[in-house]
Amino acid sequence: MSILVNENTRLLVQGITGREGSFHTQQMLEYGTNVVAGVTPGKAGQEVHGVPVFNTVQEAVAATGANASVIYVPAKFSIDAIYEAVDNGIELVVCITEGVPVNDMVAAYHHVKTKGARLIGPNCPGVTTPGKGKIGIMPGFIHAPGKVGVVSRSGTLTYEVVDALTKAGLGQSTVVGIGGDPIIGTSFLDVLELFQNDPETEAIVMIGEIGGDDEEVAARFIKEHVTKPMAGFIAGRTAPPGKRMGHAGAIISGGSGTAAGKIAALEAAGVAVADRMSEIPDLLKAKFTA
Amino acid sequence: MSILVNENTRLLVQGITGREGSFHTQQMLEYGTNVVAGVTPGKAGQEVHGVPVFNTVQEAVAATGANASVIYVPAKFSIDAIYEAVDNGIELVVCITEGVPVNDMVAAYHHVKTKGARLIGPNCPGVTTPGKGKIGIMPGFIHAPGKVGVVSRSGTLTYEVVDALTKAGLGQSTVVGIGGDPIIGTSFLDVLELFQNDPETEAIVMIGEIGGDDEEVAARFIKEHVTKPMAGFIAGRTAPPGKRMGHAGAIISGGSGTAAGKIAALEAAGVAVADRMSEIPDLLKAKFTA
Amino acid sequence: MNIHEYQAAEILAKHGIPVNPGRVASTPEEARDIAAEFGGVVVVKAQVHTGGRGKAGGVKVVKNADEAYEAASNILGMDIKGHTVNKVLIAKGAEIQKEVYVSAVMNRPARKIMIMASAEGGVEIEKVAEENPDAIVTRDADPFAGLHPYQAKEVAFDLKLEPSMVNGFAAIAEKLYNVFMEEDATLVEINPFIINGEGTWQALDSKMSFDDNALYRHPETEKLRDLAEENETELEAKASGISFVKLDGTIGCIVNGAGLSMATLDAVQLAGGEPANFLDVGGGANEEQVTTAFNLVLADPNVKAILINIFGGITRGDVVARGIVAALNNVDVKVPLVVRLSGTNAEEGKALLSEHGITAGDSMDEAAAQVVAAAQA
Amino acid sequence: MNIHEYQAAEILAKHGIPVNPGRVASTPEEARDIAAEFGGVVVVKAQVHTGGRGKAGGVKVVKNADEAYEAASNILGMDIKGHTVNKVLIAKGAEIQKEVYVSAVMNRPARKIMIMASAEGGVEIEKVAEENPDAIVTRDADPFAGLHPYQAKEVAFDLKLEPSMVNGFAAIAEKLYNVFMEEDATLVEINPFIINGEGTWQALDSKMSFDDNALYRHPETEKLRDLAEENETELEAKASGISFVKLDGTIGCIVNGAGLSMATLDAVQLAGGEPANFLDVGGGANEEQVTTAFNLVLADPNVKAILINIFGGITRGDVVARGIVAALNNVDVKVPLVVRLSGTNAEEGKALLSEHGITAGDSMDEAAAQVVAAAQA
Repeated sequence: MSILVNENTRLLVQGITGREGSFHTQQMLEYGTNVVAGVTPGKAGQEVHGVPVFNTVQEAVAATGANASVIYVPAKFSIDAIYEAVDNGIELVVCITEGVPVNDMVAAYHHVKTKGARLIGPNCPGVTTPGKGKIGIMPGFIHAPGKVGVVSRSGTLTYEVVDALTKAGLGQSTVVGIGGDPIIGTSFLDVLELFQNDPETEAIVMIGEIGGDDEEVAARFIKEHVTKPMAGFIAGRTAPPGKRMGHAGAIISGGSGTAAGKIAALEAAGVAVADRMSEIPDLLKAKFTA
Repeated sequence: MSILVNENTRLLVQGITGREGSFHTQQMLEYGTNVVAGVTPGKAGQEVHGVPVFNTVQEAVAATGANASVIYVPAKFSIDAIYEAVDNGIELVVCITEGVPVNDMVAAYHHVKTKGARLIGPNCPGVTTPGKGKIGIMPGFIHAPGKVGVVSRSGTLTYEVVDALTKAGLGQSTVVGIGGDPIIGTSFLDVLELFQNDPETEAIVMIGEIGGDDEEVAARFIKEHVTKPMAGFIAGRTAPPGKRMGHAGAIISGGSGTAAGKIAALEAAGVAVADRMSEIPDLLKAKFTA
Repeated sequence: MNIHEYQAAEILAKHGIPVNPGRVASTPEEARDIAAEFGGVVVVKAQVHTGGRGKAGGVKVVKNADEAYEAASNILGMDIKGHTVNKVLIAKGAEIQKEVYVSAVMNRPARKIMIMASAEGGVEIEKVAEENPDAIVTRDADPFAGLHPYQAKEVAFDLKLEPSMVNGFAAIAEKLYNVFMEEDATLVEINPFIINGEGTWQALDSKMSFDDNALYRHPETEKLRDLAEENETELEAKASGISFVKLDGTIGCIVNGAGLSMATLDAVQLAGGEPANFLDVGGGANEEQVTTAFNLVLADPNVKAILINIFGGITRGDVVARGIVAALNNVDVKVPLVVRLSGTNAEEGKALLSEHGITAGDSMDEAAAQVVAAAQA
Repeated sequence: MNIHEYQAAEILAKHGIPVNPGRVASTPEEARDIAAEFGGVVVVKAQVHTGGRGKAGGVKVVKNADEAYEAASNILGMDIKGHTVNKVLIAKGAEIQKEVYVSAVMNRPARKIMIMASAEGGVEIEKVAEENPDAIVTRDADPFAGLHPYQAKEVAFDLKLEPSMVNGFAAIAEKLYNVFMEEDATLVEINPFIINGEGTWQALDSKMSFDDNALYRHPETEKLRDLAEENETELEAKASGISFVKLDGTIGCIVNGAGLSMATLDAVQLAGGEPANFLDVGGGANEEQVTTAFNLVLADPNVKAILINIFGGITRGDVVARGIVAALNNVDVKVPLVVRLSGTNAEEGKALLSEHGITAGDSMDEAAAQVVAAAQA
């Protein structure tokens, strides 16, 4: 097993003929991902790195049986791409795009839930199951197969921790970048639940940051339901209130969403929270043997 | 048993201080219905025929445990009343009001389904379970307890057939007026399913009319799933195409929704369709003994 | 409520849907002037609330202003399926590179609004549905989020439009849905929807109907009502809260309830007669309502007899009987009258009527037979 | 993006929310003229993108035009929390019969937009949340259907408003939600929202913020941006696709990725230093981006040393190193520079940097310690 990406993943790339879509399709193929189709309206019949292109998700799904999709379309078309994917039965939708208007995400978030589908992102690096496949834009080669599940709100911090884990001999079961926007399809809690139930995951690393209360909600869940050893990190201790730190969701407002609050909540739930990213492999090794 | 209305019904009247709401609250109480609360914004603290009035459904439900509601508010406020009821956990909502804009009903219909609640109407006479209670505006005394389930799109035709059944010695398990609008919360099919599964219902009378295809859809369901004897009637054989016959939903358009088509579908499903309303009791008696 | 083609075009244009330029004329002179102003080929089109104008000769393509005058002279005053032509639309001639059908309409079985389209533009959709149903493409709008751009594109691709035409079509299909919802329409139809000589999409002929129940929030739509196109008696009935539909027979009907009224019409026909009208007098049939009902029914010179069919429910039979008696004091009913009174306090009601010389029965079927016999006597 | 109170009031008024009449002035003379025109009591209010104007003396109630002149003279040019007052709003004095707080804002945990209200009008909501949280009433709008009228009424009843005030409040709360959605706001706040001398609801002070990601569809909102209120460096960064936030320390930071940038700032602080800025150079750190980044960082005279922290992912470390080297040819960096380069092709990158006399390390913690030491040297 592993979570989200596995041998049964049949990936569709929405926006495959664009610069990003085309480049990362190649990267994903090289990593061994089963990319079965691409969609760009009006480009049906073309191929991108050998992947057939369709006009609509409907046609792509009918022709290829795609069950997952990754979205590289510009921000103003991303909401429509999410609806198109889930309305056509795609079970896992990974939206890489940054800059999606947040109020548009409100209805889209609840629509995806109603459909019983899973959305990762937007504004996320995607999902990688080392050795099996990757969906998104993560650099594949930093990963190593193993037993540590990684979940993170940040792209580069994900790479940073995965690289450190790999170098410390701690391979990963699956790595999930959930995204830095205020409203994202899949929260820490959702991924932690998947990891807790995944027999191939034996320990979990969680990288949070300031803003919102998803880490606090996750901490409550961890306390009650997560039995696997966990280490974590919260970025943004030095961030001033009221300022967005790059990510649309990374903002302390009205005194809530501080790093201190999140760290305290996670520590109270038994998570070993690192002061420095680099300490994570050792904190984890102290709790479990890979 | 019986369907929809029974001993556990705790009824809330939305728009209880209005002329219709107040009058029918009295009628329902006299028939023995368990009316526990009424709602009219700004009128909290008043009583109508001994029933306490609240400002909101939320307050009414909290105070009285109401689980069903009936709506007598004017058409322009009915959609809001439906949302207010189902959003506050009301399981059965009966909307009597006529004249609700049909496009507004599209979202409301699907919202009610999503919530797992049941809406009867709008533009309907309501539901009566003889001897147990009535919700709506049906004249209670024409009913008699018994084993015939009645479902109808029309108000007066419901009374007509119930009166005929009672006079012929055929009491009713429950009588449901589903309403004459193009989009109604509960269709023939839904009610037939309830009757089929209700041990107290042994035969069914269905009164349809021109417009839409709910009777045809019901006929397909009857053929496959309804084992109880059925008689029926379709009003509007003489209706010209393209003209609304009183009910907003009673219109033959583009050649579909004709009485002939509905009669043929029901007959093919084994329903004894009467030419004259008055024949229904005898048609039913030929098929079952009360 | 229906409106004219030229009015529908104005509404579409207001919502950003490109329409073929046109202006309405009530006289041949006006038609000539408009045609002269446009220059070149124009189409003169009868403005009536009915289909089949083309077959009836109500649409003429003409080459110049003089021909427009002549065409308008012929079309104005023409009778098309019972509708008198009082106005013609003078529309610029358009070069048609491609034509399709597109509409927004209720998908009643699905309880959703749908976009319906067909590659066979300019043909009635009912005809396509019958002869070539596979040519019809539909998509149901999301009941909450509306029509998604991807759905509008799916329709375009299913119509096998060239890629260069897809975005233009989709953008207008989205607007069509928005017009439908914002204007509380029950139908918005563009047929044909064309690609013109400039290579852009344009509505060449359009049609709109509205939900009467939502007109209260669209006073500007209510103003578009063409009284000349509506049955006077039906409008009068509506103003009194009575549902009335004019039919072609001789038996006037006054009934409480829409379903019972339909059933009464059916009973009359089964008894060998033909109903003159559908009339639902509403819940409480009091003196005023019954008086109005008598007047509505008697406005039709074909009426040979009247059937009153009342089922007393919450409103008691004796109260209704009193209303009938009082109404008969206000209206001089010269044709035979048959009353059927059943339900609550029917006996008291019948007794009351009998005091005033009116025999009321209990059976709808018998009453129908009696009224048919009376009309034929 | 934030706008001024007077701009927010104009937007609310456009959406049919009654606001207290007011006009903006840039000089005491203008203030006097406006006050004279209004007559009677007026309020002179500093227009700055920050709260706490009252405490800072930026809001004055005055009795006549001369007093308005004097108040405006005092307030214009005033510094409020680092914001210079360039404009004052002259608003008519209002009689307050009742005051509440109401806003539309994202309920992030619920992933819904909510209406938030409090019976304590005129008080900062954060203060109410702390001292009297039970006074705050919220309702989440339906994510699909929006805020229902019944919800707006629930809020009114929960605020214990008198029945006669409920419908007025609810109608405006519904509009507030609509403003929020239609304008792509992240906050629409009315505080206080009052019942005035005439007994009607009126927004006395209002505040709006907008989603930067949605500004592309609101060019009219973009025009309301007050450049004087924004940090010049942050705007310049934004134009180059760089996220930049000015901080108060001495260590300039150039990082790829928002999360890594935050973590870098934290590492600097743990090493005993204080970061001068947050800077996410974006995905591909090329010559142009790095040059801009250097310029942004060096614009701050407090910067004593610079830390470049790059994790090579899809963009390779050697490519980034080449960008750094090239950028250093464009910019004269006089402060010490510490580079940390890790990830893809980090070794190649470090070799390349070393050729140009720059030592790059592998560890973020060590780099942080080095840069702090360098700044203190």
